[in-house]
Amino acid sequence: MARMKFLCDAERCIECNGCVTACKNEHEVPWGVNRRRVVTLDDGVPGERSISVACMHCTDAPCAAVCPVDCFYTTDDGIVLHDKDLCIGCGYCFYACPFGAPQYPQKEAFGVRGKMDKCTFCAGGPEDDGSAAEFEKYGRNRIAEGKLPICAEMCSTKALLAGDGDMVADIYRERILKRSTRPQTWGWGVAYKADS
Amino acid sequence: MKLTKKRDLSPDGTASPLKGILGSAIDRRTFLRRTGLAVGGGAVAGAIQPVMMRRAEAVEAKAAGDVEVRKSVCTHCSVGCGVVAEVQNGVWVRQAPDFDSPLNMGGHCAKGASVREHGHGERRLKHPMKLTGGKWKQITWDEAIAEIGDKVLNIRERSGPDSVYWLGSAKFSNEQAYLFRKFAGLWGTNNVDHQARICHSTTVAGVANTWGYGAMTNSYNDMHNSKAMFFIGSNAAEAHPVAMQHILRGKENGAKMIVVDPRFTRTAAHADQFMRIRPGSDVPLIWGMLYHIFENGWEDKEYIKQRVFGMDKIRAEVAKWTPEEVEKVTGIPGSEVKLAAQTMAENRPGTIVWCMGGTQHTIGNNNTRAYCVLQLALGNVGVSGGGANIFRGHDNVQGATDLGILSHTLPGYYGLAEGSWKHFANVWGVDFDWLKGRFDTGYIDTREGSEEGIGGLPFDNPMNSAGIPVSRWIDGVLEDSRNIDQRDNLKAMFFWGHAPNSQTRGPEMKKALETLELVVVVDPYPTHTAVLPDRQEGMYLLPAATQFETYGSVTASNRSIQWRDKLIDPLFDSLPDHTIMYKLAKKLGFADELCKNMQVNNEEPLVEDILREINRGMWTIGMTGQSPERLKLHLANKHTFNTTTLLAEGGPCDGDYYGLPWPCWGTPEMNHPGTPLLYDTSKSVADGGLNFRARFGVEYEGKNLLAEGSYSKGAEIKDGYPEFTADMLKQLGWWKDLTAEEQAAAEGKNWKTDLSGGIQRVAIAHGCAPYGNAKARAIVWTFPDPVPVHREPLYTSRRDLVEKYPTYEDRKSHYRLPTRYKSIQDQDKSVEYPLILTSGRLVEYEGGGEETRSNAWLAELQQEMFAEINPVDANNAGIKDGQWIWLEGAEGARVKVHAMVTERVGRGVVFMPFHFGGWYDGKDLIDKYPEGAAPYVRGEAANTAFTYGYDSVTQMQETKATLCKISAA
Amino acid sequence: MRKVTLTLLIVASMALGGCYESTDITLHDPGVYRGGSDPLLAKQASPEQRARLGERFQMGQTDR
Amino acid sequence: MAEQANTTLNRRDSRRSKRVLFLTLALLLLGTLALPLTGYLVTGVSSVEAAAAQQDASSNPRADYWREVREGNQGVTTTQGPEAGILIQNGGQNWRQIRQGPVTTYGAIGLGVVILMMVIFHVVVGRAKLETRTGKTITRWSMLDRVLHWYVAILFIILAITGISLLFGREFLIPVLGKEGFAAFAALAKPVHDYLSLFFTAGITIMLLKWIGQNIPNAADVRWILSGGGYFGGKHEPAGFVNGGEKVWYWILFIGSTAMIGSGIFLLFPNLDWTREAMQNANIIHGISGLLVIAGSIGHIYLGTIGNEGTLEGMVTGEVDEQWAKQHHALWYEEVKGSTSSAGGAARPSPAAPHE
Repeated sequence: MARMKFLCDAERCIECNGCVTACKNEHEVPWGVNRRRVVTLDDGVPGERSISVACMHCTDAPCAAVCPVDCFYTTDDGIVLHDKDLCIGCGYCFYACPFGAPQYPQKEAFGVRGKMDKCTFCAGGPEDDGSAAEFEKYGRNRIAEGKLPICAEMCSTKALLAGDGDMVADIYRERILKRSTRPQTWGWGVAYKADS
Repeated sequence: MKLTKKRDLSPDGTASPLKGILGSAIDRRTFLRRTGLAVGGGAVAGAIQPVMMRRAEAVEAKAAGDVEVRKSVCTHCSVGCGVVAEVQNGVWVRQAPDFDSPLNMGGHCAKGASVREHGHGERRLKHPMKLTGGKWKQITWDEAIAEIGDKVLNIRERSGPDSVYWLGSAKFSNEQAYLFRKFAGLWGTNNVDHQARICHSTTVAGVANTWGYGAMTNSYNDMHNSKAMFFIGSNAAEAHPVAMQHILRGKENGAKMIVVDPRFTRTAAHADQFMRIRPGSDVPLIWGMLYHIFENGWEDKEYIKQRVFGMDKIRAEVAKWTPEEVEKVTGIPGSEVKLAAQTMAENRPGTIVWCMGGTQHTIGNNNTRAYCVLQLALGNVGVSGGGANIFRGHDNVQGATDLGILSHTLPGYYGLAEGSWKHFANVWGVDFDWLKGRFDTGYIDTREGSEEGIGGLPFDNPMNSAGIPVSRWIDGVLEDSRNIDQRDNLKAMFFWGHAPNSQTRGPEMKKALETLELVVVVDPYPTHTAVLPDRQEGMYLLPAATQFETYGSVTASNRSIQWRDKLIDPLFDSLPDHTIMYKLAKKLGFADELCKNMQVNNEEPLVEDILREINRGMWTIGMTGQSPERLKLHLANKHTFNTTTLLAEGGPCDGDYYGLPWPCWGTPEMNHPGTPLLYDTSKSVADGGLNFRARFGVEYEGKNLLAEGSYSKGAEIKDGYPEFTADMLKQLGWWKDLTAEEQAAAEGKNWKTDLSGGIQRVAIAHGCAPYGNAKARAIVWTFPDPVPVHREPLYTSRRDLVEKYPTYEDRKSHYRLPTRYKSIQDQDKSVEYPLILTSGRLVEYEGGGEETRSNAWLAELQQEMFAEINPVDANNAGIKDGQWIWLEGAEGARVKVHAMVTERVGRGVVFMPFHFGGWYDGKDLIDKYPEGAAPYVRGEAANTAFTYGYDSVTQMQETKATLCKISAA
Repeated sequence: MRKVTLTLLIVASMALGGCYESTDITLHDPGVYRGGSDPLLAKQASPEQRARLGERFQMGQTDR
Repeated sequence: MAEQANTTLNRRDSRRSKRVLFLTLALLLLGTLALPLTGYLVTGVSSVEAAAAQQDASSNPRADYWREVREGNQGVTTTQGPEAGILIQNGGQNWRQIRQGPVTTYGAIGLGVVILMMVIFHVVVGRAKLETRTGKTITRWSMLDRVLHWYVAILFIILAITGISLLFGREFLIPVLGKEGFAAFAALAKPVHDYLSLFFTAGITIMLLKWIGQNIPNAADVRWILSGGGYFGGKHEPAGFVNGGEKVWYWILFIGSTAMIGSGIFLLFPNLDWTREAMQNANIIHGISGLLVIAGSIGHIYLGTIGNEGTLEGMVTGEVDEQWAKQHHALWYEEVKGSTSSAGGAARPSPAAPHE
């Protein structure tokens, strides 16, 4: 069974933020919500590396486990989606998520956060595929159109890979062999350890 | 059983008053809604609330119209990334990755991935505006053109045509760029320029004078083949992110990557070796590397003998740069320099990449020539994987440079001599004497002391004198008119796609903007120009369409020319630049001459016809074979091109190189495939091969300048040869190869002026390059420093080096203006201003940043202007990360910015990004923007604090090495 | 009275205390679906769709 | 005549007290059961299809996989957001394990045990009846005290129900109400919980401060506690205005609600940019303290209603039977009697100095 995965190749990521704005553009994500972000470690010193991170669509998704209203669901190929109609904006998924993926459109007194928003692997939500309602709440459903996540498809250096985990791993393995470096499948251990 | 109330998607909910303003030509509901909603999100940058900017109903109404796919090219840098737009009912609803483009293969950086915002333009300048009593007032196009035209004609009458400055743009398409230069010529002035002056003018001058053409020799894609990559003053990861795709592929193929920069940049993070250089000491580093190369005999002796002139003089200079001296001047340890030299020597072919870190210096031309010499010594030029990969900045700065929006050239780098003007009078179909009469013929430069060198020749007619460059327009306004080589000061400025925050000396610029009689901004955005001066009257803002709202061709940095579709109609009241040019020319009385060879539809000159005229005149750089038809064919068949060689493999473009990179010799019918690598002798000229250009005569000081034993594959002349002329064809016995018509046209002409293209065709048929076959020259005897030498920046903190490496003497006239060097360097500012100030790019913004700072998707990522300060300097100044500081430049101009305390910059160096504007002297000028047109993010313009300093050949401004001090605000 | 209160108490205790939650966290194994209806799920199961996504991956994300 | 009148009064009192007791219990139950149903008012949909939602009861075979997550370093990012610079945070896993594990498990068990204990207690020991009713009453709670108590009590019940719904609702209520139904309730419960917490905080703060003086423990309380309050046979140790058991409850409430309020601030004001770790910890503390106070309140409600005849009427009417006072608060009774014997009639407590 194919399993959708993200992989950010730190040797290629240059923190150009193309993935970030591509996502904003494709899904009309509002100001203040960033489904994807790029983080640079050891900024400005030798060893500096940047990583693009979003929801990793974990196998045993912590967000799904802690959601009080059980609004998450997982597709057959491992994409973790959620139903905004159920979400109450409690913030628990944000507490639980190792990658800081859940985002809230608001952050106000008395716990007002609005409906949680996160990366959908460009697979929309429970509404009809490609419907206005789905776009309004979750953004485009590229997967239903036979396309892969826009962040990876528009990655300036093809650092960010998204797709069938086996194909992603094949490409990455080739690069590792070519570079003769050690693999650093960043985040995979946390997100997909059980099935990788 | 959904809980959230579905939002009413009916169109009736839109604000009706706006409908009338926008007209009903296309359905802009989406824009309207976003425009209205964006008000809340556009508050003060730092305080932008996480307002739910509601999603456009891009997917609404599936039945409303078919989605059309149109293709364009990103407008934000020179890589030339393909943009695929999905357009529905005239609304740009979606952006798709352009997997077919061999340049980006679908990839985009932050800017490219968000260009769809331009199709909505919430913060755009929406209507022509006029400043009345200090307030912006909306006027019609007709009123604007009439008022501006009258004023300009009045100035012409009083002060002559040279008092009106036409500042063009690298954002123009090729056709608009060409038309703009033609426009200025027909108006009668050389006071025309654009961004290339302040980005790569020193490259163009330095490189063209070394081997013929001042352009990137190879391509981004060709870097897959490199074995070594040397970046100096280039931060590709932020300035050319998609280029990194090719660079990192090269690295994965085994190339060694060296980065030289004062900052540890995102590019440096991927390098095998990083050298932190003291700003402004490029020449010593290169000579320091050559020291080891010569010492160890690593140079390519055969190559130098056959193809390089003057290397012996370089050797003499290099010998002075011992490792100790290099370390003393550059701050880089000797072992590091040696390692870099060894890496470059042992890994050939290697390429060199430089950008503004190398060019923006008073000795920028020395730097660029030194880089070339390094590559020549290693035999790296003219081979795949080698070359000088000079990454240009704007999307069409290469094209705009090629098409001559420069005060010292005509299109195609034809100079300002009478012959060049005659050539273009011929191409344009106008009478030369009429053309000459358009200039300020009454003004003759009779003053003594006019100096030689580019831009300083004595002249009889201002037609032949290089105009004031963009870097110096301020002085054109403020300098005593007796010191300027033209009748009067500048009285009117057209900022036609140019933001002034990209130029130095903020306080003087503000004063100049307030002194001018007329300021006209033609731009999709109001820009920093609209808000900087405290004016009451005499200022107009004209909304120009973006390149996504018109069509035409654009030249990428690798000289590939790509065709852009028109994606959507111009938004709001905006018009394409060439339409505005036509309107204005009509008012000024030369529209017929301007568009003599062009069909004009509803005041819009036909873009294809402009390109055909370009094809008819641009023989020098071979921009003659790229007809609109061929470019459109390439656009439709992008996927057939190889992503490393850029060669079409099969399909309708079989055998062509992508975008027909110039020179694409001869007429379109000749079907030349374009030249992917300049000076590559391993291919025949007909297949895109070349040799160095014979541009500087056949001999110098009795020594042969022509190539010796080196020639491109298949050449019938198996040695060097001069450039082709009609006479030369006759001597060679090749005259008969011309057709009768060609003979008639070619008689008395040369390869540059023969409009039939016959001379080029025949030369190439015999395997020869039309421009001759010569050596590259390591020394440029026409420049102030024939051998590139080191000179300390005007404002240097290393006073101990000033005596040994002094700057130039002051010059009385350079590009019509007195230019100071020594008198500035003599003042010691290093005690009061102890820190070195440098500048550069951020990946999210481009240039003056107006359009990118007005793009919410980008603006959100960089909300504050900042200065990078080393922790040591911050601690010494008592500054903490994130706090407000005053940064004061060595001439006293100060900017209020946030401190970013970081190890990126070395000790003693402060860095600022130059994309911000809309603030001055610590104050946000938001109230001075026309309503709804202020960018989301505003900040102090870094260049406000930068100081005087101009390149000795091109007047490039010095923005990479000056002095400053910082204090807590 | 006593019986009534007792019954009420038991009901109340169930209401309040019966909220037992397994510490075995709900699992969302791939392939084990528990959620609302999403039309995408059916689509994703078809081999044509998988092949399409595979092709798309090769086209867009490999170094050509 | 006087005796007859007394008996009538007694009977009427007793009937009234039963009615009060019954109503209170009914209200409580109704609240417990009906509040979650309010979701349907919002959805307006009655189809409960949730019973169909399959339960996946399989256990977590990868319980230890999070342990390998290394500590995330703070990096640099241009994205604005809470802790956007952190790539991987493993605090979330700890939080998840504590919340889903001990807090919910022991919380549920704890609540169950408390209720069970009350039931057993009730069955075994039974209701502490008043031996007789004198018909004479003493004023025990002033109007202010009663208003405070019921204000806090009502809010507490609402907060408790909404709070534990968020903690346990997924397992218990979703199967009953369906996801949509429960989500609708939860979407209401959350803001109700969030906004009412402010009023609750104000009320309980005043109440606790007002009563703190009379809840300082003393030797009599120790004796009272050691004797088991007389519930399990043996002598009923004399107690003052507040007996040892009540003081224990007071201090449970004091500590518990301080913790609840303190941790609640972190959860209630995400706009104050707390760190994620602070919010995680606050959530755990909030849960534990909430459960503790709810458990205590169950005992309190039992003892105050069914457990002890005559107690509830004191908090409802303010008056207690003299017999009740004698039986439960002998010291206080004596004190009141002593100080008001000359005055006669209904005695008044002196809240400022309830006992010497």
